[in-house]
Amino acid sequence: MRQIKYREAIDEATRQAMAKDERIIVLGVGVDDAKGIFGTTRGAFEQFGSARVFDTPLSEAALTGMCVGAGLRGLHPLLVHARNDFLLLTMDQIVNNAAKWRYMCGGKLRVPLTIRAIVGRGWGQAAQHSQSLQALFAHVPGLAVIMPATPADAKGLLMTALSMDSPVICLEHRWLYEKSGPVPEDPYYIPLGQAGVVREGSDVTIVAVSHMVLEAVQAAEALAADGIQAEILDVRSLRPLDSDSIARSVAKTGRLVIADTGWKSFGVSAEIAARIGEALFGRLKAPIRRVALPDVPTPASSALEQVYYPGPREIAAAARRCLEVALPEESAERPAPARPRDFHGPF
Amino acid sequence: MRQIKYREAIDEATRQAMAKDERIIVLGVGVDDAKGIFGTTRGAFEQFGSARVFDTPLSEAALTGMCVGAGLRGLHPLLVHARNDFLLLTMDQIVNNAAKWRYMCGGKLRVPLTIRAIVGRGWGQAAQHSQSLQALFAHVPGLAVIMPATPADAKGLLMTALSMDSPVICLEHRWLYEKSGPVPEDPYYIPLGQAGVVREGSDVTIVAVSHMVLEAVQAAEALAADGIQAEILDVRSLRPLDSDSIARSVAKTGRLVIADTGWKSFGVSAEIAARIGEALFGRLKAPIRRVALPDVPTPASSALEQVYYPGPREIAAAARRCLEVALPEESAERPAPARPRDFHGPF
Amino acid sequence: MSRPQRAAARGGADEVLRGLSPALLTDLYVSMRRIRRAEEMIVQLYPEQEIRCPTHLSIGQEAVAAGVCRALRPTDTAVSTHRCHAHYLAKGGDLRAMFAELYGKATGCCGGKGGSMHLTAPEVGMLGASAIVAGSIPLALGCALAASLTGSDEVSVAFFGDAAAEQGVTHESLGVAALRKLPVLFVCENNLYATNSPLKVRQVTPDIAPRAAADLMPGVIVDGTDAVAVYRAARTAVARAREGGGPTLIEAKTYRWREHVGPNFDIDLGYRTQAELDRWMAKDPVTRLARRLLRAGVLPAARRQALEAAVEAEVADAVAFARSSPFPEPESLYADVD
Amino acid sequence: MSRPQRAAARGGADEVLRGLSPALLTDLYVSMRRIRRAEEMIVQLYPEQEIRCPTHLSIGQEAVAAGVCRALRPTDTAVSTHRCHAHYLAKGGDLRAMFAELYGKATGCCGGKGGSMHLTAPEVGMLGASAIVAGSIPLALGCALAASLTGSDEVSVAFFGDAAAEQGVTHESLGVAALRKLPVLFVCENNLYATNSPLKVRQVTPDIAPRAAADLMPGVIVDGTDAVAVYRAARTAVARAREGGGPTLIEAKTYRWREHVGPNFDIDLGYRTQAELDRWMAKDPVTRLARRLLRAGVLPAARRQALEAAVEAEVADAVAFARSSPFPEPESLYADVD
Ligand SMILES: Cc1ncc(C[n+]2csc(CCOP(=O)(O)OP(=O)(O)O)c2C)c(N)n1
Ligand SMILES: Cc1ncc(C[n+]2csc(CCOP(=O)(O)OP(=O)(O)O)c2C)c(N)n1
Ligand SMILES: [Mg+2]
Ligand SMILES: [Mg+2]
Repeated sequence: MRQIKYREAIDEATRQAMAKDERIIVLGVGVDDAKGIFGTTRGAFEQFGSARVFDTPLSEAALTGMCVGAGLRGLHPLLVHARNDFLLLTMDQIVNNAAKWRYMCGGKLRVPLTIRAIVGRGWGQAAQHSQSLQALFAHVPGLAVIMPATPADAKGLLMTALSMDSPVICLEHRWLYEKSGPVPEDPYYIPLGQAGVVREGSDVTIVAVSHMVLEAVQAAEALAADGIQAEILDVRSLRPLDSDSIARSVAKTGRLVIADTGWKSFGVSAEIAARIGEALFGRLKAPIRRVALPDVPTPASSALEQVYYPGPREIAAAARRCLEVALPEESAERPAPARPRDFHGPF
Repeated sequence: MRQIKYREAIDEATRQAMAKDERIIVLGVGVDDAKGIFGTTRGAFEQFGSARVFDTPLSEAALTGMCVGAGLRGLHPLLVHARNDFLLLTMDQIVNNAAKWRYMCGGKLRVPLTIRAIVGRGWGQAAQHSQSLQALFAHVPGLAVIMPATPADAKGLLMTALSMDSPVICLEHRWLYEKSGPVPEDPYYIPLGQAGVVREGSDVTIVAVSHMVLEAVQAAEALAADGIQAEILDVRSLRPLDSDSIARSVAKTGRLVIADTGWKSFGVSAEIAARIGEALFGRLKAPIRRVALPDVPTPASSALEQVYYPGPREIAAAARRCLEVALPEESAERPAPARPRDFHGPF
Repeated sequence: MSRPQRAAARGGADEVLRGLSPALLTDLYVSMRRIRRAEEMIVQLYPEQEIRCPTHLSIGQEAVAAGVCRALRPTDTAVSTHRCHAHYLAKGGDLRAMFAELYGKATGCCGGKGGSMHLTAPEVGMLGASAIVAGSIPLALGCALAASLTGSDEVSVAFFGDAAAEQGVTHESLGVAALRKLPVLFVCENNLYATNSPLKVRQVTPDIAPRAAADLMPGVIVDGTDAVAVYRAARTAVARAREGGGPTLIEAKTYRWREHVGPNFDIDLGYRTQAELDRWMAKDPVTRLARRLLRAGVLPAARRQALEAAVEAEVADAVAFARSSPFPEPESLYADVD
Repeated sequence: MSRPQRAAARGGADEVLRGLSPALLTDLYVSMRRIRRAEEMIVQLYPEQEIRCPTHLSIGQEAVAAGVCRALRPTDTAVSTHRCHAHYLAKGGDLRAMFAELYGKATGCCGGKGGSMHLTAPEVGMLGASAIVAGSIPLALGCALAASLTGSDEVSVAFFGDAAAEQGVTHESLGVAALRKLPVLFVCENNLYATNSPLKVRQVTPDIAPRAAADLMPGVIVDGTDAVAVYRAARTAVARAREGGGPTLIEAKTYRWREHVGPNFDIDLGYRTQAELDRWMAKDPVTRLARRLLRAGVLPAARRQALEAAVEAEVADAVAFARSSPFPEPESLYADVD
């Protein structure tokens, strides 16, 4: 099958959805820019013009509310943010309005609204441009939260979001944008609330979120070299959460590692652990292990970024702990901060 | 010991802290009002005057940022909100600034800041005035989150918050305001991150948050009538979270019920369950059960409010499930919505 | 670049009413009277504690809702605030469904889920309300955006209080609406207080229109106790919006007679004086219009009494309907959210 | 109630410089030159990929930071934005600590934790920066509040870009500052773009001061390529603030020469023209002041060259310092947060 990049898949989903459904409009800071949110919105601008794809003032809260109102009146806005950190400016509109309007009016009105926002990482973007805030949204009834990890899922999930009539937050990890994968050319729809099986295995289940799926694959390869077969599930959608599929996998392997791009405490990994701990009580062979960001803000220095982000090494270590396999001799020293290969500034 | 009400304890803590430390100022919408945030700020206004206690415009975001700046320059603002729902307007200032400024500047500056906000419930306040949003704050490194359940804890924890030099969010359940309890007259300080033992028991541990502590006590009484001894821990501080004390109790009882005032999914109950599930792997006698709000917005109708809020009955049922004790015959019908006794409108 | 202007009321009664049809003027009166009597019924019923939700009454402020909504079509849309009864009714919302909602009943306009602060009647363009101050304002932009993108000439209105001018999102919304020339009316009911805080402790100038409208759009100040003046200002703004002229901000000076929330008077709280209240009550928008229409021969006493009787019957019927309606089924708790 | 006024530059060079001491004028020049050369050094070093953080350069905008900060005392405070190098340096921040921060080193002004967008130097009143547009503005209010409550006459400054005028919190902050007469300067560097979006697609009027300042405070528009004009405007505003006269908004018209973030030129992106850039480069604030001071006999060529040489040495030293400094220890990740 044709291989395209993650960002191309988003662009394609947007354009195909817009071609099918003229209620869809795209707006946000910089969507019509030559760079077009890293290449994901410029195509729609060129194809559909400035009536349906338009740049906005830096008034994120008002724009979010405007999208809610437009949704009430039959449009389906796709609001795009270059960083999910900016969503914090719009929490009142998202949580108090977008998520609740339908409920508050007893179902008389609906809010078709898709919000895309990017999770930043690396190159010293520091504390306010590298958060991964899915836990804040996943907690709120009335919202759906998706985090596609592959180009195919990005297209299929985004198309589904754009076909729904309720609010969906789509968080996209910036490091996925240049990754390629097979993506069908025709429109297709991946239902929300279904985890994807990335790799089958019998010894331990690794449930991963967004970019951690890629790190989990590397971890699984390292584990496989030691004869440990990890099954990897990509949650894809956090709310609704497919705990059934996770439980099925863990029922098989008896062991669970959860790998999340957000902070550990009170993060999405906790909910997954709580659900599986309850569902599979007495059937787990080892404690559930969570691999997530340490509970500190993101540091700028590349030396600290390297310590901050867990990766394949930490995931594999957690899996090995589940299997009570001794860890391979670990060098006490961290490697010196390396220049990132496929991602660096300026951007 | 002298008994005073929860709201009086808050008032007293505020005034005693202000008398000791002139850096403390109190501000927020309506703090100098005759009603003074349900009687918690008017006393300070009368004692310290309008230079240190002042009403503000409805500009919650700017005021939060102003408090951060004032904190950087040596004041310790106490910012008060009549509902924690309004904090959603200030998430950028809380999460991106208050929580991170110290870290971003490498520790050169600190942000002494206490934010009080009330959790509403009942009397048809509906979806935007009855949220219990602790999970959103507990997830954020750089914040502390406390939820005192008793007058004594309200005073002791608030005094500690006001003596700290980092941001603390204090969430107070409105239904606690008129409850009385013993409170020492002199100033005292309860350290953050220590759960309180409300009741000792050997059969099951109930870890409760805020108003759920009171409901847990009622549940424990019902359970005791059936010979089941519940131990109740009041978490008091969600971040830092005293998982050690919880683990110690559960190590003893082997069973855990968590009762939270917020939504269940991705809520604070998940983090507690995840930590204890990991810490006490293989030592639990039953799955951890979570009693929390169903994953829907708050309805207005008293008939629905009654279904919405879990209480002693649900906590006791969860405990009984842990003990695999058959539930007492339950009447299929809910009682008709009763007029709330000690809390009703207008307010 | 137009500066805010006072839409000053002129000369005698005839002058003021000139060009307005008796039907329209009568509508204005009936609309206000319906709001007044519905809310006075709430005052009467509230102590029974069967209306179990916070109620923010608009008694004294009826002219704003009535005047603005009379300038709208049913297809035009409005969003409102915690104080939304008047807007719901003036926009044409069903009275039975309103009382049923206050009573928390399944037949309520929100199925019992919204309560007093979220009254909704999409069938007549009342799209609901946010109880977060200024929270609904940007929604009006979205309605307007949908209208302009779909080529309709619908107009949308955001009703809000004076305190909303202190919220950032209001200023963002004004900027976006002006930039995109959206067909929106920003209607500020300046009743001089937010809860118990007078305007002067919250804002540096007594008028909101000049600051909020700034260079963005016309900012009109109008006597909010005069339904006719409000109607005229709204009509001008609506016409402008429909023709693609963009948004207008209307600041209506008005006054809430009763406490911020609940049915009582609140002079005892000390934040305002009886004398001030008396001054405003002397300008009662409802009786004032009745007198004016009587004097002008537009609405003779007998006809007015008949209309008032109809309103009484309507209100009584709505209360009876609400009382006799069933509560929502428990399972409905889980409906209307995925 | 005062309306925004243009602080128009007058007549010839001598007139403009009148009353300003040679020391002050020289300071202005050196301050700008230091910013310029430090940032040109970043341009030069960036391709080495040892400065591993997003850098938003102020080349072309130096006059604003230099002019405003020269009107401040070290005890006065300032907060800034993603584009904070110039403010940090003009306020007196240490050049070594800045470069070390850009290099992510332990000796950086934020211990390597903040990077380019959060430069902080509390010892000279530079309290840091938020990379969220407008995010730091209300912090200036708090600094001012602390000053007024503790009886000090300190003034605080919020630097921000033109896009900040689109953020609600900016308007809230203006309202609160005016209401409480806080000693704050709101300094808007209107460089006509936010990232690649021109002002006109974001705001309905070309000037920010009239809309933002509205009825709240004086709104002054100043030539942001003229450090002396900026200094004069700031001096007036600072004096007013110190005397309890409350806040002022200064809008400085300026221009960013290079791309929004990063070291390159970006005419190829197509959002602005080479001709526009050329026009602004012809008004280069640094060389312009040098010429003017030369003509006025304030700063002869030899003296200027000596000062410039000192700046070169300072920058070179800072880079060497940064390069040779150690990275933070891994454990420091967990410090500075409870
Ligand atoms: C953002 C926010 N802050 C505080 C409140 C609490 N509150 C509810 S109504 C109100 C007063 C609003 O005043 P105004 O906007 O003038 O409307 P009015 O009640 O006078 O009609 C306040 C402070 C709220 N609902 N939302
Ligand atoms: C709230 C918010 N929205 C979007 C961004 C992304 N962003 C960073 S800088 C910038 C442009 C800001 O323009 P302006 O305020 O004019 O400052 P300038 O960069 O021109 O100095 C944008 C959109 C952000 N940092 N914060
Ligand atoms: Mg008001
Ligand atoms: Mg700019």
